[in-house]
Amino acid sequence: MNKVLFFAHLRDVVGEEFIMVDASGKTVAELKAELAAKYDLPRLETVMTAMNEEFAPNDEVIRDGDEIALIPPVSGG
Amino acid sequence: MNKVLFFAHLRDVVGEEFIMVDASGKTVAELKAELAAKYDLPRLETVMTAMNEEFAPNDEVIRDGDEIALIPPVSGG
Amino acid sequence: MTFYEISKEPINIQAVIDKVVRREAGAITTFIGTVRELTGGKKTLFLEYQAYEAMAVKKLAQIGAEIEQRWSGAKAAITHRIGRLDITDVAVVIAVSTPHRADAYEANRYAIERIKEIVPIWKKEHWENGEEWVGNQLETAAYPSGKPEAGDFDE
Amino acid sequence: MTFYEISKEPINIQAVIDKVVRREAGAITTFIGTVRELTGGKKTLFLEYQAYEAMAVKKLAQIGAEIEQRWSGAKAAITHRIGRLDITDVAVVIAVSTPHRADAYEANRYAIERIKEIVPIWKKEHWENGEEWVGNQLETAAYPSGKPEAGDFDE
Repeated sequence: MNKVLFFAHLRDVVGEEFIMVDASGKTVAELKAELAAKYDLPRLETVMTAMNEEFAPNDEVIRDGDEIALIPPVSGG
Repeated sequence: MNKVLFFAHLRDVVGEEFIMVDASGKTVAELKAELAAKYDLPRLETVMTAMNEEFAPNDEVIRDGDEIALIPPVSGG
Repeated sequence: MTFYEISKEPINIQAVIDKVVRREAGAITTFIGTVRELTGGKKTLFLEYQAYEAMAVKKLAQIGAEIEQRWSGAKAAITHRIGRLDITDVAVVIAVSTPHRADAYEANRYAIERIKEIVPIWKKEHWENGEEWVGNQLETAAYPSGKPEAGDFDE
Repeated sequence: MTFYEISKEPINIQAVIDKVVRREAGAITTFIGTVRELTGGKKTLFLEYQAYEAMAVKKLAQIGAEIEQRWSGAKAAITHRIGRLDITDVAVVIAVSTPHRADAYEANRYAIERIKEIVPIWKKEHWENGEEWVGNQLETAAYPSGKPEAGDFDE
């Protein structure tokens, strides 16, 4: 299983801080597309992805246990 | 009379924080030349002058009561 | 000592500075980001900061490592606050010490620009008549690769 | 409030910062000058700072006024310590607040460079085997007009 974390406006849209899904074998891009369709997520082209607390490219393949986070444009500082 | 203040290495050379002189009617340059001769002051070409707590050019004429300070290259910060 | 922190409590500025004091340093710069009342003519009531905490701490540490590699003898410490912040509250403190002062300014500036690029922290503005996550505007730049790209520093 | 001070006591950094906190400011930078142990390979034991106090306060205030004129919405506060300072002691604290961060860095840098040009404060270095007023070297630039000239910022 994989924990998928949401932040900022994505958390507001999904209504959860995180969900558990089985995404092993999928690419980051495939998981994002599925989530976008399921939750009607806005503007995912601006959203980065982290895998195990490190930025991950769209073609990275997810393994069982990887923690995924959708990272909207950051605005700290 | 005029109070003339010394700082940094000039204070060490003169051995006083200040002296009282009558410099009225003299220019800053004339006073500096006199002090340089009297106290054997080193490298006065690098020393600025303040009159009443403001930088003053060498051709400024001193009036009675003006406070003069010799300002070696500053090194604050 | 923890040089890179996400804090739910008000930041002790002096404590962040103390982390970078060293005998070989002649200069310390700090950047203190405070909550500004007016942005683009709109009056902010308060801000809400959210972070992906574990990753944010790692990214702050990465920025510190980048600084120590780029500027010889530099040492950095960064604390970012999250939660609700009122006007004039301190959101972030960056302290950088270096042997010479020009580096202390440059390295510090680098840190805040990098924070705005790669550290997973988000800010929600609350106004009289609404609220919005900053960066959620339509004109936001896209990240086609899914990762942040090198870009010019902006205001 | 006194925004520009010469102090014989240790400087309270937070107190200097507090002077420039404002609702319209989003950024505060500070520069903290500390006594460095090694300069040009020589080991400093301690420093002694001397000031023409009345004039120094006026010149610090002039620098603040210059900053507030050059950078819109900027506010500055500067405290310089005098007397004997040991390694890592804080000699000067400059705090500048501005609405936007780029200005806060630039204006702060301007302040320290101007201090080194026009504020009548002198530093004496004490080593194991001697002491000397800094700036009393033979290679010191001359001031032919008797006043400081505009010059490039240096390290």
